[in-house]
Amino acid sequence: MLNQFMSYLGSNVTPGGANNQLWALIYVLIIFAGVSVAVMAMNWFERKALAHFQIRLGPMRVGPHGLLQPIADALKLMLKEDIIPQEADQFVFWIAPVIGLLAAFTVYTVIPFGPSQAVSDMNIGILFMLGVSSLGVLGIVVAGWASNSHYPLIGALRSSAQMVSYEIAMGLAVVSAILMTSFNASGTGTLSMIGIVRSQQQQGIWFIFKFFPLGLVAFVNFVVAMIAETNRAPFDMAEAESELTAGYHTEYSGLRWSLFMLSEYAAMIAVSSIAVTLWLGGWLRPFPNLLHAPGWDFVFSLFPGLTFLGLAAIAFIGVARMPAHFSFKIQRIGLAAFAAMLGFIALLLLLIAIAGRSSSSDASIAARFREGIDYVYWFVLKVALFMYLFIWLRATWPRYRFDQLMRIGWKVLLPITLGVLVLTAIVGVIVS
Amino acid sequence: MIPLFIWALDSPLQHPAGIAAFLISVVAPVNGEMAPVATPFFFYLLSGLAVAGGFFVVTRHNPVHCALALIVTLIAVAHLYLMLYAPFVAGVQIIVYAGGIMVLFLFVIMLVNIERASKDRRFNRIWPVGLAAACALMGLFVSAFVKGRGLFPDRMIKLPEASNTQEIATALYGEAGRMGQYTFAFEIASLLLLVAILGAVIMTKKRI
Amino acid sequence: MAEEVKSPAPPPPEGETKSTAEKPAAAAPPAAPAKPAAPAKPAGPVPLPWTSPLVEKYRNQYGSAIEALTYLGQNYLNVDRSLIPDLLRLLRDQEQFDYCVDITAVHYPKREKQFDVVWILYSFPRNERMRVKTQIADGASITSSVDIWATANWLEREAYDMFGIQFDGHPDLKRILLPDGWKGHPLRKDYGILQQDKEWVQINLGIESGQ
Amino acid sequence: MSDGTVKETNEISGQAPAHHDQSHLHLEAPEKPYLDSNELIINMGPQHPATHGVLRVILKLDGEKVLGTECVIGYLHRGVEKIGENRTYTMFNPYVDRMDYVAAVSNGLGYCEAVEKLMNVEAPARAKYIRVILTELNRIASHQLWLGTHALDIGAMTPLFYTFRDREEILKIFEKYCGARLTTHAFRIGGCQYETYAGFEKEVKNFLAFVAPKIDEYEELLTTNRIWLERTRNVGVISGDDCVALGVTGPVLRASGVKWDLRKAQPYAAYSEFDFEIPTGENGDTYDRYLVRMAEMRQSLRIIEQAVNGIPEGPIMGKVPKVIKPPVGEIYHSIEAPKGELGYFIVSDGSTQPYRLRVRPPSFVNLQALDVMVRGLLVADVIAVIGTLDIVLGEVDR
Repeated sequence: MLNQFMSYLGSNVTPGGANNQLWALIYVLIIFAGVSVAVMAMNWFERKALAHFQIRLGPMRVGPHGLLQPIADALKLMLKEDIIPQEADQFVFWIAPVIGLLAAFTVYTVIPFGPSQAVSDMNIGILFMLGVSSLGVLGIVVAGWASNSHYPLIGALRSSAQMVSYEIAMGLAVVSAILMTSFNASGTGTLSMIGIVRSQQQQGIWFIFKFFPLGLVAFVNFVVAMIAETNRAPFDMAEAESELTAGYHTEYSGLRWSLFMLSEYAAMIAVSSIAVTLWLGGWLRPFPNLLHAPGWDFVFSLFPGLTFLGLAAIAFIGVARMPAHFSFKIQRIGLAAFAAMLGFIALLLLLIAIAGRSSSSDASIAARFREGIDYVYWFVLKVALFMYLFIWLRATWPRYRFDQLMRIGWKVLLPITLGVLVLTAIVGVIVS
Repeated sequence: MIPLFIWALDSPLQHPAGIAAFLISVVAPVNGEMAPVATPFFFYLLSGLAVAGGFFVVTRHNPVHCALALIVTLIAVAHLYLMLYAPFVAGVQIIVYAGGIMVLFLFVIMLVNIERASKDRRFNRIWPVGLAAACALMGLFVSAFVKGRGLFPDRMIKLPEASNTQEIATALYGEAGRMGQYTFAFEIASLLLLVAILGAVIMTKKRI
Repeated sequence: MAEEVKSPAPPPPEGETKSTAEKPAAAAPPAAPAKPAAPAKPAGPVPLPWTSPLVEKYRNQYGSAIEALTYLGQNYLNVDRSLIPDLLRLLRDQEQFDYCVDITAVHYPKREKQFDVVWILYSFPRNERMRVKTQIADGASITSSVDIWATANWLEREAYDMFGIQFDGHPDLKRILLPDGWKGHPLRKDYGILQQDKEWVQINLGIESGQ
Repeated sequence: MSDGTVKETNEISGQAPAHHDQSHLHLEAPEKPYLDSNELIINMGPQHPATHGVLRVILKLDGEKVLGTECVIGYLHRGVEKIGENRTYTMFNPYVDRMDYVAAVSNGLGYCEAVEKLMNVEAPARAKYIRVILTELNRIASHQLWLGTHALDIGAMTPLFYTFRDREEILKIFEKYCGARLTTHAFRIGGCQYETYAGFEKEVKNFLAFVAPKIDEYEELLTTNRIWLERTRNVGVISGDDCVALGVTGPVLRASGVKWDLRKAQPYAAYSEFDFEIPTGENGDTYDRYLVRMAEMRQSLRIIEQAVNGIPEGPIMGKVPKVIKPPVGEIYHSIEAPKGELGYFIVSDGSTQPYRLRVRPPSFVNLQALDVMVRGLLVADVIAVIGTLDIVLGEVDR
């Protein structure tokens, strides 16, 4: 077993590719835990960011600056009474959130956080992602139906129509990105997620800038479709609270409801990961081909540490700005500890970066570690920007009406993505 | 859902395996060769799921339950494709059937009056006809099973899975200016679908 | 005493002199015991006859069934119940009173014709307000004006809800503010609040009294 | 009235039986096909996030298309008119604040002026100016609250917080003036009870300077926002003639192109002395109503500015006896409340209590137009139209 580990660590492939079930399981567990934590962090960040958009403070009571709020929420939801309406279809009501959650989490098996930082590198990776994420709608539809209530039913109907329509635009946008992978020497493209990023590396360009503005248009279309696909504002028809109270999950409460929330946020992160992988170079740092001297590698590898250092500094400023009242003492200590933790992580990352640099020529453990951190850092950073985009849109825009949503999907996005696909093919053939 | 979960843990590149496969592989020494693990086990598991799903489709009174059972069947079949080293077909099966068509099915089922449909008797007078058809189909399958390899000798070759997608593309579209084996049929099918789409639009739209 | 003038007994179709002669006899006796202090009050403004081309026109048409008065600069017509739909329609069509501001009622339990029904009208082109009033007895009905002003729908429903006045030809005359099973019409003067309250509490809460 | 208008009116009223017939709310298809598509009957409210209180709307839907509506109201009925008959004129004064509780000052103004008119007295000039300032401030506050909730109904969360932040400044002025923020009871019959506090004028002027850019800020978020335009344009269209026939008043009427404002048409308080415009719309859709209300806020700022600059010195209470005892008679007086024409019809029998006190609530009458406005639209539009009517259930139900 140890041999397996070592052989895998020595290899340059994913655990799936290395035929290493144990390592794959560990990866899956890491990803599950990581995504759950990310969802909690996202929850906190969304509430805080939204609050500051809206000139309020957001959660401030549970922990310093509400840092423990997601944990408190999760506890509350777990302890809440779980109500199943008497008229509901018990079995389907029970299984609906599970379907949504499974679909949302299964997608993560093919998301490449780095060239070997993925559970597996399927050769139909992107197809698998689209397929599994399209199963997520089943959870919503079935939940709305099983509630046996009018608002959830309308929410479910809206949701199914919306997802089926936007999936087409989304798929076509994805196809145009896949098409771009094939404009290389061998002339064959790839459906593998890792292969797509590698192809961007080889061609020396993120696909968002390829055949400007074709890549950009496809990317924008994909982003619109992905917001619709995840039922987020301004396309949050399925759970429009001012119209349908809570849409498809009106009748849900407690843990089951929190599963829906979990899967919604997990799906948001998943689709953002697709966008990052397909158009924004996945794990690649900016300018990997232009600035590729070892010196530049070192400079860019300092970013993770510096980011954490910045966060720690913000937290320390927060400590300093806390009121000097004695009732804030515990909060103060807590925030200071949090800041110290962030600072410690920052130091660790910086140390690794420096250690990895000194022996960057050979494949020492430190260098491999540094590389892995870099990959994951750039990937997560790009995804985090998308998360901010989601929040920003939610804070700024009103909600579309259902017919307008469908009109945009069918009459705007679909023709544009089709056109982009055809143009990409033509331009690609002419250029290559 | 179980097959999905298994798939989550697995790398279809080498073999469709999951928790069970993992347990087996921990117990048994892994040989260097990339051989599928516990193939019969998963084959029977998936086949059983597919058959059970099909059984529920025809027996459940509630149309939504039927649809859910059908989804289980479709996913199980997708996994069978995977075991046959046809990942592209499996992916398309899930996207198109489980993710697209079944959602539309559910959409329609929700719009209609389920109360009445579920009260009707499932097995009405034409059940002998159905039984006869099922028996005939069964006979066909049995004969194919008995004749076995003799029927499809050239299809038992193990194809390289990694290039599965490319081979489908070659068969459909051809390569280097040469028409593929099924290009014509493929184009005809897409034309038919286009006509069907237009027809559906015209039939539903009151004013164009 | 101004009340007789304000809410006179309905004048008979012919003979205005007769109606004015009857007025004190008809309305004063019930009103007197209610407010014995009323005659001693300092003299406030009293309603004066209202003269205008509009009034002349309709007085010529309908004679003494119309009584036009003005009080504190606000004009109103006291009309016989039988004129109601026609006169309102004429007011809208010929005199441009195109906006029905309000329809309400006043209850005078001591009178023979217990209810004043009041239409408050406004004319956008003339920038002028007027009121039309008529008297009806308890249980008597009056023609609905929903097909003259669509707004009358809810206003009449409210008058029905609160006073129990029947509007003939109303498309859906049912209670609007109170629950369907409510007993009585609360804005009538003889409606006992406490009694109703007690009854509801006893039935619904099973206790003696909510007070 | 021209023939065309008459016909139009008849057409509306001709529809009325169908609207309010109970039977239309039942599924009437005599023979259902085997798999019929359901007509949903949805009960929106009384507890629903977007019905602004306890309005209950029964929607009959074909898919999401609205085939008909029926409003069920009265959940907040408190018998204000009956209370009025059992309280003295003075005692009843605070009760009117509880009707349209977001525009309590307007309610008080209408009531006080109606009783004053009935008693044939007049408030002094300074009191009238104070009344105008506070009423217009309240109009801005009411419109701000409307804007925030309306935007929230359409899905824009953020304007709500902006408007509430700025409305707070108005409430602070109210609080300093009379001690209450919402149900102010600011005016008395015959004038005002309280003299303005020290620095009142300065604070009001500061507020004017503060809020003008804020109104621009709201407009920046919404006026040219594409989604906002799509959600509000051509939604809930009602023509001017329909408005008149349905008795709809206030910004809804003006957005349909009828230039009518009681402050101009029949000026009360000190409104005849100020220079301001009546903003109107053209299409009578939700977007025009939004624009009209935004413009009204700016006009209110103009009025307040003139009033603060020209506020005269003098007494604030007219010659009113200690015991309010109007002579026998009846009066109807109405003012332009933020929601429309707010009228008081008071019958006095010469005693200290009104013999009959009728309130003509603008929200109640405006709400009647909901059915006409939402037919054929989608569920989401019903929410937008309820929002754009700017109803307050306290006033609808009284």
